[in-house]
Amino acid sequence: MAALLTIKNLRVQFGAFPAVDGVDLRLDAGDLLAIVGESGSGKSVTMLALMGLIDAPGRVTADALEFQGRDMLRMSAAERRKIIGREIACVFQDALSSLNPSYSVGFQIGEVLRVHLGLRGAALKRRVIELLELVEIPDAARRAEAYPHQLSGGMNQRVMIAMAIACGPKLLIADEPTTALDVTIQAQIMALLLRLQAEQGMGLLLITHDLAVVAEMAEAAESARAGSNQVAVMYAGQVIETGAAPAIFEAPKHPYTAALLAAIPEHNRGAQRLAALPGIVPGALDRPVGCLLAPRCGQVQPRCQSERPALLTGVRCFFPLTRNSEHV
Amino acid sequence: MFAFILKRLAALLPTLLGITLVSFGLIRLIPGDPIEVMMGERSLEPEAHAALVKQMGLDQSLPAQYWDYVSKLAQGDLGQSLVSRESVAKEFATLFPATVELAVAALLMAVLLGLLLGVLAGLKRGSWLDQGVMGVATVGYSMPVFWWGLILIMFFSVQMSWTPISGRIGIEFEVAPISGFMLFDAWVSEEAGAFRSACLHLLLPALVLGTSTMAVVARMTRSSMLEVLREDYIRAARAKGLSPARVIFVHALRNALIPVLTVIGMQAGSLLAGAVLTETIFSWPGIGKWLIDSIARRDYPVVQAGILISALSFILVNLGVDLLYGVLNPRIRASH
Amino acid sequence: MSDATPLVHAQGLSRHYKVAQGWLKPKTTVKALDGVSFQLWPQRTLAVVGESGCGKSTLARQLTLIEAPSSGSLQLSGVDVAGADKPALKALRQQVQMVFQNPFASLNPRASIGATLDEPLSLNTLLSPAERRERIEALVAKVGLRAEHLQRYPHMFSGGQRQRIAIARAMMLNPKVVVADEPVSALDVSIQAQILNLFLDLQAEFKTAYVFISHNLSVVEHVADDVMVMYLGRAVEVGPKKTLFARPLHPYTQALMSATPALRAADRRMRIQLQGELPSPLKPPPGCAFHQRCPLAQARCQQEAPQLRPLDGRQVACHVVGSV
Amino acid sequence: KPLVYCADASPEGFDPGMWDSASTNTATGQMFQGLLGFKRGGTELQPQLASAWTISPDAKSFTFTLRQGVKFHQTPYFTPTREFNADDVMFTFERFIDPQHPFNKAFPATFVYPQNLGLAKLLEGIDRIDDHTVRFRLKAPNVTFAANFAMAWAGIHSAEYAAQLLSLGRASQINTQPIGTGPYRFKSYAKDHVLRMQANPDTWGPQQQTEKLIFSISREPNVRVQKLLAGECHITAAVRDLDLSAMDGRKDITVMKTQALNISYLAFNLRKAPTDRRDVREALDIAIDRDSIFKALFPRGDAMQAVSAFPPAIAGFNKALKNEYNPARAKALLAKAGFADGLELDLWALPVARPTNPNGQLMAQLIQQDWAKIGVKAHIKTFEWGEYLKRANNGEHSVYMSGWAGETGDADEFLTPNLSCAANKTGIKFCNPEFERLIDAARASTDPQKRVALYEQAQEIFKRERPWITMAHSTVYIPMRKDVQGFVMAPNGSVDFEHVYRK
Amino acid sequence: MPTPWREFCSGFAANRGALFALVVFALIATAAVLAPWLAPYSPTEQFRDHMLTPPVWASSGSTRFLLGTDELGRDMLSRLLHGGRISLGIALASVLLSMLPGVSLGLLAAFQPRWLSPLIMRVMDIMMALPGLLLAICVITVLGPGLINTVIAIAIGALPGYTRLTRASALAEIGRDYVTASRMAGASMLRLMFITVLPNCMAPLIVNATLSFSSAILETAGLGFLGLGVQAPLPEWGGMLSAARDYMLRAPWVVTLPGLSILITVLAINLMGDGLRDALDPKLKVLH
Ligand SMILES: Nc1ncnc2c1ncn2[C@@H]1O[C@H](COP(=O)(O)OP(=O)(O)OP(=O)(O)O)[C@@H](O)[C@H]1O
Ligand SMILES: Nc1ncnc2c1ncn2[C@@H]1O[C@H](COP(=O)(O)OP(=O)(O)OP(=O)(O)O)[C@@H](O)[C@H]1O
Ligand SMILES: [Mg+2]
Ligand SMILES: [Mg+2]
Repeated sequence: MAALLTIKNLRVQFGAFPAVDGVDLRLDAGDLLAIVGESGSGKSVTMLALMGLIDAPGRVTADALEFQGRDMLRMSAAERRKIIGREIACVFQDALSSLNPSYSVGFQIGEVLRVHLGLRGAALKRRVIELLELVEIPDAARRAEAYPHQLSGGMNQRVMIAMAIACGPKLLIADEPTTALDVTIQAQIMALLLRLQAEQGMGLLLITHDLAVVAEMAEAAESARAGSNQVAVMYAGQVIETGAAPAIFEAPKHPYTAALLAAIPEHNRGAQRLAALPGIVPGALDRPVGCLLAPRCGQVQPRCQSERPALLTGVRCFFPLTRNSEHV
Repeated sequence: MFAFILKRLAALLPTLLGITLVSFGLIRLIPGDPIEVMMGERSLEPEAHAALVKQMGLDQSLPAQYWDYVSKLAQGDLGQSLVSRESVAKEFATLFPATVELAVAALLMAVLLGLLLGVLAGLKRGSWLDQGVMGVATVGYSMPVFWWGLILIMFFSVQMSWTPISGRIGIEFEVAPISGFMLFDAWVSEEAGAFRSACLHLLLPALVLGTSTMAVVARMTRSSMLEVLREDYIRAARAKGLSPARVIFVHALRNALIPVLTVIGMQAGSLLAGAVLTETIFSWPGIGKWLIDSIARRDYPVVQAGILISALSFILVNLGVDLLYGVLNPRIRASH
Repeated sequence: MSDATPLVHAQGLSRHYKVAQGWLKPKTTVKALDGVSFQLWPQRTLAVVGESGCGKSTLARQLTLIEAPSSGSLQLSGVDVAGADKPALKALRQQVQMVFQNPFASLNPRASIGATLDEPLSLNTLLSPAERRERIEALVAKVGLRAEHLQRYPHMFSGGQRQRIAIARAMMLNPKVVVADEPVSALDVSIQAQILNLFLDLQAEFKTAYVFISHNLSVVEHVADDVMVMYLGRAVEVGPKKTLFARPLHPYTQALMSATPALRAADRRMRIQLQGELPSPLKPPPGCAFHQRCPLAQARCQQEAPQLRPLDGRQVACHVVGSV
Repeated sequence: KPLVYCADASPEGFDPGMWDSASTNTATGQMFQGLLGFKRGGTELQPQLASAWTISPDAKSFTFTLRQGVKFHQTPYFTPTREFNADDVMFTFERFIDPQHPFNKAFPATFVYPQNLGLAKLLEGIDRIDDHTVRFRLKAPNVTFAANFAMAWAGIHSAEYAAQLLSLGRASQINTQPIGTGPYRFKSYAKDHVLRMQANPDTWGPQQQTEKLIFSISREPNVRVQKLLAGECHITAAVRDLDLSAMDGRKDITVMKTQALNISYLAFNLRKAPTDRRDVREALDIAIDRDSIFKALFPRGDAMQAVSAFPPAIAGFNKALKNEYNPARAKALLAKAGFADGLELDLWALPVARPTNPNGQLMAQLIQQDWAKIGVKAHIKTFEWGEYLKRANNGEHSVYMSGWAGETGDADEFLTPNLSCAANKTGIKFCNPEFERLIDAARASTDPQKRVALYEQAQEIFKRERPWITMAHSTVYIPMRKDVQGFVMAPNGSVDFEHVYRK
Repeated sequence: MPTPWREFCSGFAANRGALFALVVFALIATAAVLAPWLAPYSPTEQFRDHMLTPPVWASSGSTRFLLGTDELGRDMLSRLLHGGRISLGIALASVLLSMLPGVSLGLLAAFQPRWLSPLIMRVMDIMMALPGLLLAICVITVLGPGLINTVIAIAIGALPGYTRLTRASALAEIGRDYVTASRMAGASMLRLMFITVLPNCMAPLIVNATLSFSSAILETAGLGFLGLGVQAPLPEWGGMLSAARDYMLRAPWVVTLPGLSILITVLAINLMGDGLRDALDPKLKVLH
């Protein structure tokens, strides 16, 4: 079976700064792929590149950027627009700012249906309400008339999800869909996403910086259906480790993944101090020559300072951790 | 909505009262009295002077005069010109439409052109078109009105004879003053060519008056457009697979218009008052020049009424803009 | 001051805001903070948790004397704030300092770091510029920055560094209490860990007491000695961390804990999914504010707001728990 | 063909008695007629609505025989039922002198010129002798009084129209919708824009060839010039010296010019030191280089240097008088007056432009320069017009610029309003008993020869005392398109379109 | 180490147009300041034999008067140079005169929301609603025409803009945590107003100042054009233009040169304003 989405060696440059630097990803239909990484690691840019939403100064190159076997990069803009929003849909981080403040949410959901499915009139209206009900919005008919500012953050996120699943997409990209929400609401939204994924058999690309969310999602997804759950950890524009959840949390191979996990207070229960990763993510101007993590890495070796490791067997490190070396 | 308008109007009352006070006080701060100005170098017997002062009601105390003014105003009476002995309202009736017509024509021209140019420039950011439009806009914004007017007259009217030099309509047309708006009156009149003539007469003054507004609107539209295009919801709209045209016209433009509207409101208000120079250059029979004369002649009621009406138009235009805001921006509509 | 007086003693602290609701509607009151009581002892950390809008920041503003509470009493080191005169207030102010959530808004963008750090000293102490400088440099070193950073301006620093600066500023006057309003929620995990460490280090060194506001339970669990869970302006459960985390009693606390995602399967509690959203503070439901979302709600909850009562080593505001 | 006149200002109203500005008079002058008129192009009186008039030998009573068969205008707002008669004359003049007149009660108006003239005080009474005879009795003898009846303000209203307005409660309409007997009748007016008149078909004189007379109002002088050049108007209000160059070499334009009955001067404050000293005044006068001032202000060279208090065209002008430019003697005079070290004074520059003084600031600077040469330091000051007049009347100045324009061509018109003791209310102006006696006598005399002699004598006193630095009499230019026929310029500045037409 | 100043400079320098405008403006300003030394003649000296001499490039021009002479034989170049002095001086003075009280009132209004703020803002509303040029004319009629009164008249018109702008940006800043932090450090209200908050409101204010600087030049010229501004013989550009209108056909340079001077100066300032805006805050919107 051909992969739903294949990304090979994706690079996105903003001037001299490689925001995404050779990313390889693969997602099969019905599967969950979670991209995790700290702020600025290039998660959102990867997704935007895939949707063809990186504008001029930014440059996108890739060996392959295929959706259902069709190369998205070599498509005309019009062709790509037929896929985007219909077969690939996405949910953004801040739902309130991603909804146009000037139009009712019903209009904005309906717009997708109109443009992609040619729905009109009463059928359109019915479908909009159906969708709102699908995402568990109470009193859907009335809420369809509401403007984004009249709804809470959680409601808006549901609207975004309704809009995303409106045309029955094959691939749903969720870029930090719950970061702006409270935990109780976050739990609701995550459950909703998983339910919809299972019902509609979508591939789900989940972008987040919260490892715990990924872990929970993976577990919940596992129990819901048979698809596999992959995790890709990004750091400074590169995927530094991929693997299946929950294995990756139990035995991280890359020192960065390990450090991230270690920094989570939950991991340190009882410890006075957290095992913090020193320093910060390198910015546009101070990327090291060698391994991007070298300046912060606890296991750094001379080789790491001068050479960049490649992504081999799911880890981009010259000296991957073995199970024993965890928590040294 | 209606209640909202009423409420807003009521909230205007203190401001209006303040304006009456300022205009009343300001003109009376000016030394000299209307009678002296009227008499010029002729000298007048003190008794005759006193009699005239009394006749004009200027012998009363200032608070009494103010009270008189305001209480008449409350009944909709703007008073009577000390100089022409006409009711001020009647004088305005012929002059005010002229200024309004000029200002509205200028505004329309400026807004349509400014929006168009601004949107184009915003979409083609950095292109020669953008730079050209912004260059023209900056020049237009920097142009001294009176000089610009003189240049246009010299070229179009004097050298090329394409446009008339001054006035509102060719003198050969006897258009009945139905509304006071020459374009309308000329249009409903039977006379062939009257409308064309009125348009031609309006063209240059409106252009001159509208130039800086156009520049401002174009610049504002461009920057607002750029700002909106950076918004998350534009990215989201594109991610829905909408066509660029739809993204721009349905999603971007409407939001970009909101700040532009404020600017247009401010401009519209100041156009009425800013028409003075244009009216001077083109001998346009509007209120601006008349008010300046009235200040010189110490025609208190006229100046008071003129300032009040200008201020009121400013306020009302901005109120209108606020309401339009609500139409464009549901966030504000909800709070009404 | 003896050890017997708490640093902070709040009793029935309330803060109500009047809000206009548009042109024609009458003003309504938002009970942003509604009768919260607690005590804070030296070198202890009280963590305040709750969802957005539950009044955490409002509480912080009362504690740091930025606002005066609408009702209730607040004592700092045994001194009643309401009764204090100006000089006394000034002295009290120095005892309570604050670290803000957003490191990008809490530093004056037009002032150099040196100037920002100098301000509390120059306004409140009689130290000479050289002495102040010395003190600043010492503290800056403690928070992990270098003296040369003092000439720089906030925008040249990363979020984590800014938060260090903000902490340094709060510590500058040796306060007895530092109120930290979500100091790490805007930071990445790796940076968050650094900052949490810094907090703990400084507490050990300066014996400061913290009021640590957060919505992240795992962070709270790490730093807190005591925990106060808030819902819609009220405390629903207050108690020592250990007790609370070991066995949360209030249904809201339970829901909060179960909703918090956990890395390890072992840590995951039974999933209690709350229905609906936080009610609007403009129109709080009658009775217990939580009753509409509460899995245990009973008829009584709809009429009567529960008061905090001691139960099982902590205080809980619920009619239902413990009564069955 | 319609005739379009580029007027320089809006008429202030259409009741001739209420207004006294040239532009208003030009408008009302086409529609109203007085008992007397000026002969075209001159200042000589001729019969108009009065077919004959007599002055009593004591110069105190004026009797007019009214013309018969004169009809008032018929317009959409008024249809006359009777012809012009003594009632109309009585109504017109009683309004000026009787504040209690019913019409004045209904429409209280300010009659600028009559008020200023003190008409009510001058007149002993007006007698309606019969339907066609009216007599005016003066309190004091005054031969020059007759000229008043030819002035614009004395245009005769229809008493019938006034009665109709009064009964309709619309008295103020007399000022907006005029009814007169003139060759043109009112059609419509849009303020600051256009005034339209139509030939009066019922005129008692010959019919007008111009059916439509249109005043296009353009207040900017160069706009008027451009409109004339573009053919948007056919004749324009007087233009300035410097506007004429635009018309040089234009074949389609004719420029008419005439010497005007006007003067510009600088008046001294006769109360305040140092200008209360005659020697100082003379010194300041003869220190001025008039030639260079004229070169700068009147480059075409048509303006005339003023020597006396009125222009030479007026009977009684003393030809023996001369201006002098002699800085050396000026210095000596100053020294004699005790100002050997020079002195300082305020020189007020005229804030408005006029034909006789188109640029007060410029004139002030030139004079300042000239005075500096004799050690007089002048501070140029100016105020907004109303303020300028008020302060000047209060005597805050040392020297201020002023001017006067006559209408009747009589010397008295220049002398009495400006140089008589009556005009000197605040004591800063000229009041000389000898001079006063001479002009009083001249006013009372019906003998032209005797009047000339008296005026010549008076002017000598004027020149000796030098209350003024006399400056200029201007030339008036009226340009028009070649096809305009029958236009005659009047020395008093009035513009008359009777029998003017386009070929 | 990039200080804010250096960063601002490099931001400004990135805008070519603004940089060019800065150079032009610097030249104009220098010429204006040095006018007494640069100008070949006194601006009021009349060469009666050389009235309306065309500029040197015209066929009948003379090298004695590089830009020709005006209707009274005064040297145009000298008058333009001195005119720049007056125009720029008035503009600068009026900007200062409106900015200082305007900003203070705005800050007060922002810091005293209870009763002072509505009072100040109502008064500003009134001033705003009064038609600008008419207000200036009234003020000048009251005070009498002249240099200083022109400054006052223009400043009064510009004042509410500053107050509103300052209040709006100060209100936005007051809500920020750093102000709270400063307050907690014990800063007095004056300190908060002028040391903590004001510097952070400067960006829009500076941009507004450049814009009002350029509009002050235009307004001065407009008043001069109506004969109400600076009084002759002082060579103010608008007044020169107004006086020269009569010679427009015969001697176009007497109209063109002052007009161009105004245009170029205002244009340079506006371009600089654009540059400033971009350099100070790329997100700042176009004002007005
Ligand atoms: N349009 C752009 N121009 C220049 N740089 C950009 C642009 N968009 C993103 N970047 C840079 O690319 C890098 C990756 O950004 P990205 O938004 O993908 O991060 P992220 O992983 O999604 O972070 P976050 O968790 O904060 O959303 C960042 O350093 C960002 O500054
Ligand atoms: N100045 C104010 N005027 C009116 N209402 C206010 C004001 N400040 C806060 N509130 C309201 O009080 C409630 C509590 O606000 P607060 O900021 O304390 O919440 P919070 O718990 O800090 O939330 P978050 O987690 O989002 O920071 C909110 O509903 C808020 O809208
Ligand atoms: Mg992102
Ligand atoms: Mg908060």
